[in-house]
Amino acid sequence: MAVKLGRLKLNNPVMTASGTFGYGEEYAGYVDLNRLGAVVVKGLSLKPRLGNPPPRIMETTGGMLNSIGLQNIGVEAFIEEKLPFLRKYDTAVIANIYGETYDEFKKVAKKLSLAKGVHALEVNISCPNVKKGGASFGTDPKIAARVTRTVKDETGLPVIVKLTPNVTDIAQIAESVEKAGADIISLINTLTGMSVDLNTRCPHLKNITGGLSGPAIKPVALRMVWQVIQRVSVPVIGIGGIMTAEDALEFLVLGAKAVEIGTANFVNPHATLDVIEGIKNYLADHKIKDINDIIGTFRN
Amino acid sequence: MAVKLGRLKLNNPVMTASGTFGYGEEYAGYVDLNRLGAVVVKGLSLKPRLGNPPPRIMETTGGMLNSIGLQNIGVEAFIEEKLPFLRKYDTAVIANIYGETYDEFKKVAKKLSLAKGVHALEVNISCPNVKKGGASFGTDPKIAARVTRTVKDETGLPVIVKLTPNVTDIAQIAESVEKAGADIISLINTLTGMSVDLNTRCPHLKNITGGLSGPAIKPVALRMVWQVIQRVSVPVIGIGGIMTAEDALEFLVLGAKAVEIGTANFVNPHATLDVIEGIKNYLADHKIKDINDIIGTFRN
Amino acid sequence: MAANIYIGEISENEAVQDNCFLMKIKVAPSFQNPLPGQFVMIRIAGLNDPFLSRPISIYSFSRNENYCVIELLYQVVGKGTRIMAGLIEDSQVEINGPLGNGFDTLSVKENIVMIAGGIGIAPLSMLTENLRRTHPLSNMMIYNGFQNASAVVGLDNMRRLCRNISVCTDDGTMGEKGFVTQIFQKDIKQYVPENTSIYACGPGAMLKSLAKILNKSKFSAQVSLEERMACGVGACMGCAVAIRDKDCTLAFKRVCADGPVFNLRDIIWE
Amino acid sequence: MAANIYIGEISENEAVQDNCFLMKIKVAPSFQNPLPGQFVMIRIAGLNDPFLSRPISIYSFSRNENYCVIELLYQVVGKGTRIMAGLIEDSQVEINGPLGNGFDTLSVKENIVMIAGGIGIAPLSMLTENLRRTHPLSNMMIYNGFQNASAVVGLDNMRRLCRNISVCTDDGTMGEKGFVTQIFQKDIKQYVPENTSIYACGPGAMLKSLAKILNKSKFSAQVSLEERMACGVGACMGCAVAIRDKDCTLAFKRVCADGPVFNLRDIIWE
Ligand SMILES: Cc1cc2nc3c(=O)[nH]c(=O)nc-3n(C[C@H](O)[C@H](O)[C@H](O)COP(=O)(O)OP(=O)(O)OC[C@H]3O[C@@H](n4cnc5c(N)ncnc54)[C@H](O)[C@@H]3O)c2cc1C
Ligand SMILES: Cc1cc2nc3c(=O)[nH]c(=O)nc-3n(C[C@H](O)[C@H](O)[C@H](O)COP(=O)(O)OP(=O)(O)OC[C@H]3O[C@@H](n4cnc5c(N)ncnc54)[C@H](O)[C@@H]3O)c2cc1C
Ligand SMILES: Cc1cc2nc3c(=O)[nH]c(=O)nc-3n(C[C@H](O)[C@H](O)[C@H](O)COP(=O)(O)O)c2cc1C
Ligand SMILES: Cc1cc2nc3c(=O)[nH]c(=O)nc-3n(C[C@H](O)[C@H](O)[C@H](O)COP(=O)(O)O)c2cc1C
Ligand code: FES
Ligand code: FES
Repeated sequence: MAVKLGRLKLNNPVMTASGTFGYGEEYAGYVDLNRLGAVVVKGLSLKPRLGNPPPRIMETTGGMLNSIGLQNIGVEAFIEEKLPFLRKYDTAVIANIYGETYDEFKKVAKKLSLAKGVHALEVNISCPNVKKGGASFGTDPKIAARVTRTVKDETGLPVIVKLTPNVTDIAQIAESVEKAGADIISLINTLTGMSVDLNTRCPHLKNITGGLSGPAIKPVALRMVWQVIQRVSVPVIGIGGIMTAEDALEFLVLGAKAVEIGTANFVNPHATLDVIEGIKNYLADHKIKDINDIIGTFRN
Repeated sequence: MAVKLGRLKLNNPVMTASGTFGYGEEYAGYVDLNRLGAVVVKGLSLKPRLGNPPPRIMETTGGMLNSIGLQNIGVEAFIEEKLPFLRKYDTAVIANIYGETYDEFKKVAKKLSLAKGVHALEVNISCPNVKKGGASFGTDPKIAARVTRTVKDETGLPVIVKLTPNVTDIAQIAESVEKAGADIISLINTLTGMSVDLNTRCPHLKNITGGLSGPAIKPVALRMVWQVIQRVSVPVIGIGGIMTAEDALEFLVLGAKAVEIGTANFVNPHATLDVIEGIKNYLADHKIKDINDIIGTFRN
Repeated sequence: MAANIYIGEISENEAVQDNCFLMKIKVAPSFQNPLPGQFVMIRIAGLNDPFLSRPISIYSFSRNENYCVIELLYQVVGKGTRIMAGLIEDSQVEINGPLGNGFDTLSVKENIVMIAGGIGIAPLSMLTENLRRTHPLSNMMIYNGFQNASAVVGLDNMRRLCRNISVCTDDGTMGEKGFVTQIFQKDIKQYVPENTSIYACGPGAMLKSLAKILNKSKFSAQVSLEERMACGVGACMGCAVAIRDKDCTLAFKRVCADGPVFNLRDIIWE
Repeated sequence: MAANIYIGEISENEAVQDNCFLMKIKVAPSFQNPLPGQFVMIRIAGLNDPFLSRPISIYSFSRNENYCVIELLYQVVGKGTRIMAGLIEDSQVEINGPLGNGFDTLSVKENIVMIAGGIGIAPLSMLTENLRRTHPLSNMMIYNGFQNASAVVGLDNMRRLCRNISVCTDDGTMGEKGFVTQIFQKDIKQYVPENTSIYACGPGAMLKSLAKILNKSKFSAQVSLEERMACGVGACMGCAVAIRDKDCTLAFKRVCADGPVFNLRDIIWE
């Protein structure tokens, strides 16, 4: 089940999505992390972040809204307190990084590159929950390219650039970050949404808007992954609404080299393992020996 | 329950969404059309349209994908065969129009303006299902404005411009069509999505991509309606995933003067009436006399 | 249109075979008497998952002064039908119907031929019952094809209705070995186009090969098609099928409102 | 963490009051013994609607060599709990637990005071049972508040466990009239901060007014909070509550993993 995303080698194509699997340890009691393709940790910023005031989440039809506001312990605490635990596993550790300025991205990338046990950086240029910056980085091809270059200049690690779906032309952004040196492109982050509490006539989320995730967004994620794959040559990681092995296989058939599983972990902490098992069974049923023989077999 | 959208007066704020209620007659056996705020008919083009080859629809989590490709009988047949039936009702009839060129928009608008019994035009600059044109009109503020002006120049009827959600900055498009003379703005149309059939490894839709609709997209619709309402002064019609009176009220509380109900009609042909009843009950429970006293009461 | 929405109460939902079930649903007496070939849209859960209603042919229908009973014969092929199979007695379902145009039962010739593939037997079963009553004198021949012996469904009822029955299975585990269209083709010389009415329902592949066989000859046939549906009432244009129009041009007709029964000759196959 | 996912089988799901239910769920013996104040995330449907699991406190727990029985006392307030209430015997649910940190039952003073508002009685009921066993000599006083007489729930069990019980209702239809915090405040002089342990659970408004009362004095209290949850295991940061940190700065703690039990003094109210 091993896959290669350029220099990044994974035991299997099933990764966790940032912000939905904590720092790994939260689910270590449910999932043997050694069985995962990779653990992508919660978005890290230079300094610890408080995050947004509650309420932060709301259920929607087939999904949920979140406005966590990137609460995290900061890159230094991560390296000291969380990384040692993750190092014990024979699974790729991918640090999802976030900044509000180019300089922040630069510093966070540098610190993580010096730390032992980080296998790649995933650059979140798309978090739609933080009022300042966030989305803006990922919605302009030039700015997205500049963030990519900034991070690339600081690290020798493979750089995954994670795109926001809240754009008119996702393929244009993808091409632009590819040109800027992105080694891998992952998508999608959450769609910006909101909901209204009719008892109070206030938003359900204190932050008013939040990021929509879960199976509700899968069709949009598949469409964007397909659009991007047709236009870039770097490996693509598919993200968005994956609950089952069939969902994951849809992305792989389109040509994604790997997938990230997010919200599904919340409703089924075994989701990642169930998806891995399910893919194995599908390959067996269809007498396909190598996972790579299914990737990109989409016909139209 | 009457509401005023500029010159357009409706008996109540509950309309049908184009393409989900046929030409009215398909549901006349289920719903007394006199009880609706307005009937918005299937998108009309200058000449009859064959539409896309099947399969055209696919179920998704909390919604569906469609790639009808605007199959319709054409504006002339509509006026001769369908309009007379709709004229019998004391309900606003709104013609949703579609063109692949400015000239087509122009001609369709003109024909409908001369016909008796059309109360407003809804300009679909957003249909994401047709390969040629379609989406492109609605994703560029200048082009969207030009379509708006083209239609305005041909008609004395109130012009509703219907926006596509597949854009980076919906408020910018809204402002642009408002400046161009749009009397009313309605949103959202469908989000572009796709899905893959793992038995054949082909897309479920022959057209590959289709429009995502249903409750799955409601949070995105609410967010965009809210963004637009803050930036324009013309009345706004909320569309997207409305299944219940509570859903409709979320849009009204945000400031939408009316709502359109689409996909819900498919799973519950009485959806429009259920929503109207539900809104009445909500107003009664909250001792609100006038529907207009709830519109725009959002607090944040 | 006299179709409408009804809250149905399940009075029975039994497995009649490995993965085929017979569901009996009680609805109000106002439910219009359906024609053979008509169907209902059934909403399985009040919830949004699965989201769309499912179209199922009416297998049998009866009424007394207090209520009507709709019988559905269905095969579990996916999420929706799996949930249907799990519904227990007294659970409620939303029923929209009767929908679509049934088979033409007026201009019936003296020889009636039915060709059913798998679960396609469902609408033809009701048609048979109906024609037995309305055309007792015409002689009827029914060809039933199934994948294998354990996939056989609805046959007892057909046997009750008609003596002349041919059964075949793809693997020969019951009746003749072969596809039902091949078995019919062997007998085709027995029939004369002018005085034979042919009705068929089954998988697309079966109807396509039937078209190949008949279009060589003068025979015409009424066939019931299946497509994914959203509204079921002709409003969404989602259930399109390519049809040869009067003027012989291609048109996309709605299986739900223009069909589900079409003239086999008019269907344009990929 | 010893919490895990279990397929639970509902052995009982009875209405104990207009809109409160008691659900008994059988799970495998490997389910870890829960502490009072811990909760489970319960997945109601295998389907995606409703999408998220729901957090419910463990009301009571027992085991034999073959299985464990988890009891949940819950109130129907919306979609998810309504569906829970509709589940029949033998239906299956997914259970994730036991989750969160329970009440501190080690450093218990000789006077124990419980303050329960409405369904907040659920976790305190298990705590009472537990403390009765572990601290038979400390004297316990339980204040129960409900909206009205018909909203009373879980009281019989409390009475079984403790003699000193005060009951009040907002409208006086049962017991004293007034909010449970007011009733407690009347008695507060009877208690000495140094030798009194206070435990509370109930609506936010109740806990907030309790904070007003206690923060004037030296009393501290352990309270169980509620927030919407997605993961329940500390991974999503969705269930944040504003807490005064060691260094007295504001921090957002996770109700699921850092709580649900917090020191009332540390909570920063809006
Ligand atoms: C007019 C009409 C009458 C029908 N009558 C019957 C009947 O009497 N008995 C019966 O068992 N089935 C009948 N069907 C087919 C039935 O509607 C589908 O099997 C059902 O909708 C599948 O739903 P699902 O969620 O279980 O499958 P899904 O999970 O939606 O799909 C599983 C498989 O079923 C196929 N499928 C899905 N929808 C349809 C559809 N509308 N038509 C055909 N194949 C489909 C898919 O391509 C897929 O391969 C009829 C269909 C139509 C259009
Ligand atoms: C740690 C913990 C323990 C709990 N223990 C119990 C218990 O023992 N018995 C019990 O009846 N309830 C308990 N709750 C509350 C319970 O989780 C909610 O009532 C339930 O999730 C509502 O789901 P719903 O779909 O029915 O309501 P929804 O339709 O989701 O919402 C309906 C109403 O309930 C409120 N609500 C929704 N979720 C929560 C939540 N997580 N906490 C509080 N209010 C909420 C909403 O604000 C809304 O007003 C507990 C909550 C937590 C966090
Ligand atoms: C609670 C929550 C927190 C998230 N935090 C982050 C984050 O810190 N960085 C990031 O790049 N994406 C974050 N995401 C986005 C997910 O990684 C993922 O891209 C998105 O949820 C879509 O996938 P899903 O539908 O499988 O959840 C978060 C999502 C959720 C639901
Ligand atoms: C089958 C189908 C056909 C549609 N056809 C049109 C159309 O012709 N013109 C148009 O402007 N919108 C069309 N729409 C979009 C709807 O009017 C509506 O904007 C969208 O479905 C979101 O609302 P909903 O979630 O309530 O369905 C169509 C939607 C569906 C599902
Ligand atoms: S299913 Fe909507 S037109 Fe046939
Ligand atoms: S619910 Fe996810 S952190 Fe508490």
